[in-house]
Amino acid sequence: MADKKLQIALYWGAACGGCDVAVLDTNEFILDVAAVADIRLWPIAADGKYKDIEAMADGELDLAIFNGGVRNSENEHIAHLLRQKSKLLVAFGSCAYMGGIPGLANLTSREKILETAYRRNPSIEWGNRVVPQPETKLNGKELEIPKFYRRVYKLDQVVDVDYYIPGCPPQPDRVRETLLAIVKGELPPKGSVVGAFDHALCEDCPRTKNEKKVKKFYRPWEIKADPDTCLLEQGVLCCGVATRSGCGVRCPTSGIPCRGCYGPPPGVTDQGAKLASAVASIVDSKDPNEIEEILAGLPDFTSFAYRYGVAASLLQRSYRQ
Amino acid sequence: MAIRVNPKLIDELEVYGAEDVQNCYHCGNCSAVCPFSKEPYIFPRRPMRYLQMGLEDKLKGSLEPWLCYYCGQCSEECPRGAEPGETMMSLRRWLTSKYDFTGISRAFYKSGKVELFTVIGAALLTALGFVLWAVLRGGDINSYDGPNAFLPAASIHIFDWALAGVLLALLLTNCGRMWWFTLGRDKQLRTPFWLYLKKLYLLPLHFVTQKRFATCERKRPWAVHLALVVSYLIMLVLIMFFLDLMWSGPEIDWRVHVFGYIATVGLLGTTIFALRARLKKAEPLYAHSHETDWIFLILLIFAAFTGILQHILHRVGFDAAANVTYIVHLMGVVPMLGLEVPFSKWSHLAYRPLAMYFSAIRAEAKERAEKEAVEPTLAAQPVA
Amino acid sequence: MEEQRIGVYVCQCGTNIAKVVNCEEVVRALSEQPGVVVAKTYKYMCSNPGQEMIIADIQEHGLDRIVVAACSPRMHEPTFRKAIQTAGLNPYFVEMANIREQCSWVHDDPQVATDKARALTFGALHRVAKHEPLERMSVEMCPDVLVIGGGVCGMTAALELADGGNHVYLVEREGTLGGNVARVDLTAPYLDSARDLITALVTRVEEHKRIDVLVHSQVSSLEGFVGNFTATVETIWGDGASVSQFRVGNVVVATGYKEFDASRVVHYGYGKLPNVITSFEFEKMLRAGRIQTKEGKIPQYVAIIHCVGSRSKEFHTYCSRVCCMTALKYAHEVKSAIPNCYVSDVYIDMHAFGKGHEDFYKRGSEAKTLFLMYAKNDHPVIRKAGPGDDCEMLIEVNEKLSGEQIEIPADLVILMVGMEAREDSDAVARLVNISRDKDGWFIESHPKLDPVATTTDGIYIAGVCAAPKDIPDTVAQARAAAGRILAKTIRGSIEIDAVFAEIDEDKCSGCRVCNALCPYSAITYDASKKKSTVISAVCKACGACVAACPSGAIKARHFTDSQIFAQIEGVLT
Amino acid sequence: MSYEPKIVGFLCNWCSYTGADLAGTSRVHYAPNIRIIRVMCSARIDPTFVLKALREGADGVLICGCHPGDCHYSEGNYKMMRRYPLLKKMLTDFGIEPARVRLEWVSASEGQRFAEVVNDMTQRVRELGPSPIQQTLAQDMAER
Repeated sequence: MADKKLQIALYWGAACGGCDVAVLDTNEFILDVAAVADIRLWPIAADGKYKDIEAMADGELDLAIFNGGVRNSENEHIAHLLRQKSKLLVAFGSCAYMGGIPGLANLTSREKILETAYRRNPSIEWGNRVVPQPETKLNGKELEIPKFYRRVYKLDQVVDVDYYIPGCPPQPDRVRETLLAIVKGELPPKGSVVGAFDHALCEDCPRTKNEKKVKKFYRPWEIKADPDTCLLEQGVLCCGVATRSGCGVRCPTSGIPCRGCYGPPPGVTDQGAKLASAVASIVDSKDPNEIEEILAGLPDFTSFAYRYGVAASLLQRSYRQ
Repeated sequence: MAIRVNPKLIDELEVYGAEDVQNCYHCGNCSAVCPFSKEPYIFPRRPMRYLQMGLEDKLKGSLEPWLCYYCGQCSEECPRGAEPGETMMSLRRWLTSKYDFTGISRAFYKSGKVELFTVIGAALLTALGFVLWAVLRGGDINSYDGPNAFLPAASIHIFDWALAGVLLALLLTNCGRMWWFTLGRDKQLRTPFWLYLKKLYLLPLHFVTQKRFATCERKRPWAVHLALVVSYLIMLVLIMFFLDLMWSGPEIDWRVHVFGYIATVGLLGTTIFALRARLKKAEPLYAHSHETDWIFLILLIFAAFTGILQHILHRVGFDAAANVTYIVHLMGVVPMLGLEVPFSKWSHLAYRPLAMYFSAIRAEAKERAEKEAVEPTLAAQPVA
Repeated sequence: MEEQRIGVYVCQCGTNIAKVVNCEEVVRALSEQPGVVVAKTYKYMCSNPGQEMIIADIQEHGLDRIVVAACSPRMHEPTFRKAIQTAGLNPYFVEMANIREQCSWVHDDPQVATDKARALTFGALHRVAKHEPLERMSVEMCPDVLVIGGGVCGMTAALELADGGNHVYLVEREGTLGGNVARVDLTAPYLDSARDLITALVTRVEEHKRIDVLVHSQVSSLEGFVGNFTATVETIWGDGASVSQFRVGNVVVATGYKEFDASRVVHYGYGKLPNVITSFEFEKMLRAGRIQTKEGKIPQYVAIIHCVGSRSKEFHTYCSRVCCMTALKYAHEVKSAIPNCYVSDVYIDMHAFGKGHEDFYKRGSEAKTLFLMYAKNDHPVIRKAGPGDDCEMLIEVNEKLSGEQIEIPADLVILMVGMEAREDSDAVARLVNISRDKDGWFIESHPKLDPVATTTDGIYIAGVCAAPKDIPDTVAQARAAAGRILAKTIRGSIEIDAVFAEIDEDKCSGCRVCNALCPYSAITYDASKKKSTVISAVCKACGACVAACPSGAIKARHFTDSQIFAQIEGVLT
Repeated sequence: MSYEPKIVGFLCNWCSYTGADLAGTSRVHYAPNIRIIRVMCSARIDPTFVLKALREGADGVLICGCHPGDCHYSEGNYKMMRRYPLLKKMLTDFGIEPARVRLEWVSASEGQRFAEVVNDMTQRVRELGPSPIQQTLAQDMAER
């Protein structure tokens, strides 16, 4: 392996590009990577055509890093392609791992998304408000664009995934460590979450924790939270309790509640449901009406608790007719 | 305005026979079993409460004690042995003493000895008076009737009427006071005169028939009481109006004979029955006997017995003995009528029917007042 | 994982199950499932032949897990656990499907019932596959006992325990033993002397070689769990203080009560009218042997007002239970001391529930105590009488039994002050990890079936600290608590059920969501490690913390997520 | 065959499960659609269980615990009482009729009531129709 350069592909599915930036944020390390590896595909940074990948032999790639969820047929096509051509496929970042922010769209429907994006959005200025179709006839020719799926999938709902690196985006340090481990062949068991810890965020959070009893919930801007005390016990919904650590406690140390981007800690099946269970359990009331009142202080709880994890949740999507 | 509680009243009532009223804890069983207790006259519980608390004015204005015939069911049902029946009885005694303005009644009830000595005194005075009078006017001890009669019927008749007049005056005064306590002084109660007329029929009705008493579950006390009342009435009528017919020899009118014997049998029968029952404490009604009860009963039996005895003696020809017996008879009758009717137990023959009469008036007056109070509000209701 | 070898046994329960459920069909469906080695149906699985059949199959076929589809597990789970244990399996490797109480007895369509029985048995099958072997634990039980409070209750409990052979530390805050009863003259309804009662107790307690009495002392901390508490007691001697520490296995809390502060009820004029006094002040008079007004006069009218601070919306809604009889006792004592005195007893209801109480009430009536009833929230008002009155004060009250607005003459008014939780009850509750109700009384484990135990193992409550009660009830509770402790300490150790929650220290993030959820305070937080731990001896396995643990660090033994998930999958196949 | 809903019941051991057993011993018949899963206390019921049951094909989920104030573990049921509104809110956001999930207090002595609750729940879920979850997920897969 030492004499042969690693063959690497990076790809983005339904993503914001932040993950690619995170890779670049490893700074000079990326040059070390470049020294030991050939980057065969990286749409955001390097040239490379799908057909080059298609032309590869199966398993020719050593590592494919896929960020972003699977939103359309193109995403899925490349996911299959990379799976086929690569020895290792890594779901990189929260979107590939859990569906991520784009996965929030699963709480609505494809029709509504298209309606909003192409017809109702106030910034739409062109006249005919056409909703793009997968197949269009133009001047007698058939044009195809990728099919926009009914929902977002996380990567492993589409293809077999070897490793997961959570984070929105994954922390550059974790990325470096992970890539090094892969280069050195120090690989954890298949299916592992790498670049993160096996405990929840609170363990690394410097804020002081006390017994929790909450009489009122606040949005972050509604309260001047004590900087040294656990946000949740001050009534600010912080997802840290039900979120895997690994990010370096970036948000809570900056006074912002954790948003849960690293996904659930091991042993938790459904991040949002678990967060609901924990948060509701510490409500300090035995009166059904008061409980309702206190919980009303958590508007849009579902989107908050599943900010990154709708596609990865037990229910995966909305079933509204 | 708050009414002052008088914890001492209950002690005062003890001499009238209310010995167990403090035991009452107001479960209300007594009022529930009583066939007479209904709005607005709830008893025995309410008067018992007034008594416990010493609300003298409330008690004085109560008609409830007179509405009770002492069947004794309340006392049997009482879980605490508070003797509600006896309490009502003692309240009647107490009320009698309150209606009486002379204070004699009070003295009698407070002490059996006083009554006894007064009765004996009156008896002796009676004897002395009649004997003196007979002797002075030269009456023949051996002559029972006719012009030389030891005690001529016509004179006795006059005496009867005189005595009746005095008694009636006393009794009516007391009845007037009863009216004042129970109806007259109640400023809130509006009792138009026609209401008194409308209910007037109740007086003779209850007096003669005792029909309320018949409502009690136990019928025997009512029968006995009715027999006594009827006998007494017959005797009263005979004496007051037909005394002279009762007097002389074999030519006595047969009707007087028949009624006289019936009344005598009735009086003797009922009083002996009552005496036996009181001795044996046969029924709740007879279980507690106040001194006044004994004196009254004994006087009644005495009068009835001596009355029939002098008649028999005269009929069999022992006129001298008949005359002596007659004096003895008067020694019983005069205190019995002169003392018992206005001042003691026998006064209830007036108070009870009066109470029923008053209670009916009061109830209707109250009902009318309530109706009047309700009607304007009804009229003020908005029409939907 | 090694291939599992599961045996499935479908009970017919005579015809109880079989007449509705087609047991053969259930067996057939189950026998086709992976992992199922044996599937059988039998007339009575719980009978000896039934159990022996399972035992024989385990040995013959090497079964490692058993499903019994039969009656409710509440009925026969222990039976089958024992049976498979006899066969050498861990007792927790059996799971029951309730196809009698929750199937054959409530449905009559054979097809539907059979389908449901199959689904329930599938649930059990999936679940049992996830079962783990569990072992029961044994914890040492220290026989020594800490009794907090040196009143009648504490002393009785201490004596009972010490007589039973246990060493007792009796901690009393005041300088002397006796508590509130030591302030009382006679006791109702038999009019025994409270002084004699207390003297006898104190003498025995002080002379008992197995009782350490610590007066002027307070428990400052109690650490550990049932059988293994460490108590720290601070004792104050004049201006000095000392601290002692000892190990105890159980604790009896007998901290009693304090009397209601009568000055809080303004319309009684307590503190303003000199001859309005509280029941405890009157007890003092009785103990001194002289009933008189502040001016030294013998009262002609004495009034007693009940429910001062009790049974009212403003103060306490509960009944203090002893005041009615105490008031009757006062009536009695007044009448015997001053025969011509009139006693009015102003009450809401007469609560004469106990032995001898109704008779005592009747005796009060017979002695002409004037009982006057007021409505719960329509209190009497006391004012000074005028110069023309033959009394000092007048009590105005809306008397319920007569319906009259009355005024009662009084020279001396005794306020029957109720019982109140002590102001330190909150601190005591926190100290021993028990809870208080809305009135501040300590909460028992079960109000009817377990009145002296608490939700914290090893902590017992007795006497008035749990709710107002009289001396006989208090003594009964003290002895009950002592009896409970003696029964537990006699074995020297306690066995702990294998089913409890446990925290995976590696996964615990120390977020402390679980800490306040445990009703038994079984969860402790180690501040240095920043981890929470479940004291398994204290845990009762409700699973509240498990469901709430947001990092999935707490496992409910025998009710794990994966077991329940498996059962869900099973019943829905 | 007409649609018969599948209902998963999570019942606390001390009150509701015993209540369900009592319905059995009293022979109170009720709809057969419920599949009961025993937990020690309603406080053990994680909203995840409910989602899991729905995901696995349940058309409704019934949660039963001791009446408030009567919990065997003194306050466990209050924890479920607190989780329930949030769970319903989440279900609504996921487009699932909240009526598919129901929390009821059933004591050990309320066998009759348990039967009534199950009958009522079954009827309501029957009216709601089959849960859309499995079918929708299958349609999603078919589209790809």
